[in-house]
Amino acid sequence: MNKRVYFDYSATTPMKKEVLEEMLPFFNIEFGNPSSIHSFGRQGKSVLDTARDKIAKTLNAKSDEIFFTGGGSEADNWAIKGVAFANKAKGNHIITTKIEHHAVLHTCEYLEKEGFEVTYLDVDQYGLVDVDDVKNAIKDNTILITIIYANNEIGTIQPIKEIAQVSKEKGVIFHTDAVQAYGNEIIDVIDLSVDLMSISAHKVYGPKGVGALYIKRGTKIHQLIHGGAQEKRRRAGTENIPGIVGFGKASEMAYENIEDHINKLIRLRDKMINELMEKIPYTRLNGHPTKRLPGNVNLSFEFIEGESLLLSLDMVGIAGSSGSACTSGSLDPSHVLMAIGLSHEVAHGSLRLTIGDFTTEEDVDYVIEKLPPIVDRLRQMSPLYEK
Amino acid sequence: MNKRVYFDYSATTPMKKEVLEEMLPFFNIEFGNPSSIHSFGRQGKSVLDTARDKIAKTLNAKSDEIFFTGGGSEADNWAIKGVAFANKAKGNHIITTKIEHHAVLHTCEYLEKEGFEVTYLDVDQYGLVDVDDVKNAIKDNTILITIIYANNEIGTIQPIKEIAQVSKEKGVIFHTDAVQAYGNEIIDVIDLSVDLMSISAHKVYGPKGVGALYIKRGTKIHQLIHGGAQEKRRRAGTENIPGIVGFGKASEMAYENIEDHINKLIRLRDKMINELMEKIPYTRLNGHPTKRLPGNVNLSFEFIEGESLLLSLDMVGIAGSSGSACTSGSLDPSHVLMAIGLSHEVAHGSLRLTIGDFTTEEDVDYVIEKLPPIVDRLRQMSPLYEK
Amino acid sequence: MYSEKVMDHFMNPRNVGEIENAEAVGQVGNAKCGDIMKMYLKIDNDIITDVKFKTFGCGSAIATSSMATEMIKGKTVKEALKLTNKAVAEALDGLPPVKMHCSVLAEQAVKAAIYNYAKERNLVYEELDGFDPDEDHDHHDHGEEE
Amino acid sequence: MYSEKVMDHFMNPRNVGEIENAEAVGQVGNAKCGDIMKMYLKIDNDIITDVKFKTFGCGSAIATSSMATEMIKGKTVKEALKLTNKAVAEALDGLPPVKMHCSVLAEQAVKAAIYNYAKERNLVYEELDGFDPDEDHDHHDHGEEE
Ligand SMILES: Cc1ncc(COP(=O)(O)O)c(C=O)c1O
Ligand SMILES: Cc1ncc(COP(=O)(O)O)c(C=O)c1O
Ligand code: FES
Ligand code: FES
Repeated sequence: MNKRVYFDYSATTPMKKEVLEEMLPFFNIEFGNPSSIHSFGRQGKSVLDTARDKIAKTLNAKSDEIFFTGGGSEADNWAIKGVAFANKAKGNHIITTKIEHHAVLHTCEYLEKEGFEVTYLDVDQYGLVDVDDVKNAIKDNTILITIIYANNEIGTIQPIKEIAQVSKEKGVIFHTDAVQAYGNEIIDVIDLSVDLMSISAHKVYGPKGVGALYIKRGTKIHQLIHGGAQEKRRRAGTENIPGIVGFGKASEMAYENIEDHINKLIRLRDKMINELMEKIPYTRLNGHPTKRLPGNVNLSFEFIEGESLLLSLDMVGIAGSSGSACTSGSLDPSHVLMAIGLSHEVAHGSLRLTIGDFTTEEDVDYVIEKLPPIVDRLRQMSPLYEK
Repeated sequence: MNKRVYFDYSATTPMKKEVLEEMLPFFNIEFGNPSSIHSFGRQGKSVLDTARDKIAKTLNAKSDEIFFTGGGSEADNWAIKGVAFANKAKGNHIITTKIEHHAVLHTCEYLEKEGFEVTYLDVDQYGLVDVDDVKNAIKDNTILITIIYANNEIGTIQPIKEIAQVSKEKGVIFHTDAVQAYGNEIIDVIDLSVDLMSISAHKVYGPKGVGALYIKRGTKIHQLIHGGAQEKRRRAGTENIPGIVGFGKASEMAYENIEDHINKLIRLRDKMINELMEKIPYTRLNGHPTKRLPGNVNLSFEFIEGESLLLSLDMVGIAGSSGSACTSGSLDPSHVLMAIGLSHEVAHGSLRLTIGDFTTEEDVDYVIEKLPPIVDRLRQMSPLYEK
Repeated sequence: MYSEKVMDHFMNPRNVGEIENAEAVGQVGNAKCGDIMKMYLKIDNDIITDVKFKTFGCGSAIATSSMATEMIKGKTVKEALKLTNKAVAEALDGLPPVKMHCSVLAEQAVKAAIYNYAKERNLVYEELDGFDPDEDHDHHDHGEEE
Repeated sequence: MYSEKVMDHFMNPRNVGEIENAEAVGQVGNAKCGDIMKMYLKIDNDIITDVKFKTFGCGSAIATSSMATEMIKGKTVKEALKLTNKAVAEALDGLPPVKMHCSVLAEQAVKAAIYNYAKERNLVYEELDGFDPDEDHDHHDHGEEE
């Protein structure tokens, strides 16, 4: 394979070289445990605080409201289980949607087995939650609302501010999984008025295995990982200093020129959507046309199946992802595509191509050139396709 | 400060350069998400499996019994909460000791608040658990025994095999926190017959923020972090590939010449213990004289307090740690030192110096030279000391 | 993840297409599950003289269809019925464990075509005892997401 | 973590020692909590002409003892009683928040010595109103471990 173009930034991003450079000294030179008193450890402490400050700044949060975790999934689990168990005397009802990431969905399903009651809200054809549905779902025993900020598959961005407002009015704790939105949206936790927010470093050109949970002061939540007194006693474990330093740097860089980043991605995204839809018949755009992540392209090509599409793309060096069950060997296609009303057949033929900072116009042109004949070839093989 | 010698290997270790080298390509070249189908991701998958194999081999475990986590604390939390919640229909009683790491202790205390009953076993003056005490503590509703393999403060190594045997006879699940033992003991999970074992990379010259839980096939345990299907659906979150690769390499290296490593450390340890005890009156060795971690020196110097000792050592470039409350600003000195029967005063004057792979004979001699006058100087200032 | 042979049969599938007036036509799987395999057999004097397929499904489904058609071409009907999914997978130098069920699909498609052929002609093949063309092939559950 | 001044007073503490037949001797803290501070004041005509201390405690406890002795030397008893832990901490260019309570110990030690002095002599200082030499200084709870 000669050319390799990466269109899977929503899955994970390559680390920026500036991020790696900042991390390097902390692996084996300034390696001390920040809980230690000696000079090897003291350095660790202040760099942790610097990273925390940087991230807090990007969210307009206070530094002491940012808690580092081992990734976005841990942050989601912590937020949801932590609030559920800490508030169970008050109630046992949780509201979420049908299009959450599995880190939220499976956590909610687990809590159902542990005696909690969960409402999974429907979304419309674009993947949007109706604020009135949220309002109507709130009951006396509702303790938590958790709604994904921007969907990882179809890219739809929810009216988080309006939902948080409803939540606040009813005195219910509100969490949002902002793993995809972070670095791709301007986020202000004060303006939004959210109580909890999950983010993850590897989606913003930082290291894998590091995330954070924003916890607004005063939010009642249990720990998920008990032990040492790290993270102000709220998340135990020797701090992953290089990882946290990298996350700090990556966050800072992500928000330095966020408008430029967003504008560039939107332009490439819309070019790709428009040209591919023009060139390939029987194609549908999944997600909202404008309320969507700047780098998200999600298309369904009728009559073909996602894995064979991905494989074919991989053969010409294009890396994408799909909502097809066959990708994963599971029976059902993506729960998100089902929730926006796609038939199984159409859902199986979906393709997600996500754009990021290293994507060039040339890369986009390459996809626009290569994809149509691939779709056509697979359609020719399909028993469902009648020319 | 000119000379800097590190005697805090039990807190954390510097990463070996071979480990860093193996990790580097995975930050921004082979950075794909291993769950992806394309070539950026596929590479990730096989390196994960290689790392898993390497670690399994060091424990005589099967590869599919090793599950990566975000550190030792997460592994402990997972083991304990996971077994507790998964087996609560069977019983609610857990047995542990008074000298566990906080990741175990605080998790058990949390479970007490959630309706579980926990027995905290005493230890003898050396920090050893009595196997008969374990046997006698087992009740009909006992579902889990969790006992630290080698203590992080005083280094005492427990008769894990005997305890696991008792556990097995009674059909109780057995977990051991082997975070300190790993890389410093020859460990064979089959021979020991343990069900669950926690380990952590940064204690064996690997990266921070990566750990693993060994889960024997068939062990009934819930997930701690729900979400994606990573780690055979048992621990969600995009895999920290560089970290896991580093952990694999570090584990392999740790066990390549484990006997040499152990012998070298024991020799330096015993030299340090013997000479310091000879030179400094009113000194006591904490922990067992022989059943102890090869690199652990833990001494109490009467009449002085730990933080001032650490600070003084830091001034001459020696990095150690202490079980004194004043180190941390907390009221009570280390629960471990209390459990082996030290008075508060003596516990406050304890010093832990831990030796590792980069420690030289010269470093040890340096400590033997510098420590006695420091202790003497502080004693001269102490109102408790009568010459 | 896939062997070179699988990739070859996926990228250059043999015998794609339809056969008009084929003696035997069979279809298995369903689009809901993400895979449909349709096979056309030209049978002349008990000999399979031509085969074609159309497949909606993953790479492994396409490769196993292609391989299966090659393996039965020129064989007698009885011989074709002996084709197992394992043999197809082996001929492709193996399949990943989660993808073994796609090869079952190929075995079933051949059987389904011959089942229809036999039914129309009132022929009985003991190899088809207990074969139900509408039975779902097994599906593993291995979802990952990012 | 500590300022240079704290480290200076910790490494080169002023006025360490005991004063035989000191007019005022006070001890606060207890070994259980990890800190004891003992102060000896030589008082001549209401003037503190000499001060010495002995401390069992953390670096900050030693540094604040040292600074406190310097600050009250040559002062009148009344002036010494005005010494606050804040003033001591400030004179040391600040202390980490978790270590502020160690400076409280230094203030208390001075007060305890003068309290004993006053008691023996039946003197009354309004600055000592409500002062209880046996009261524990406050302790924060910030344990970390590795
Ligand atoms: C015995 C023991 N258990 C658990 C841990 C926690 O491991 P980690 O710091 O990787 O979370 C440590 C060290 O911190 C330890 O020494
Ligand atoms: C929306 C969303 N939430 C949560 C996660 C989980 O984050 P992580 O992989 O860091 O655990 C992801 C990505 O994996 C995501 O896209
Ligand atoms: S046909 Fe469904 S996974 Fe291959
Ligand atoms: S004297 Fe206790 S912490 Fe300073």
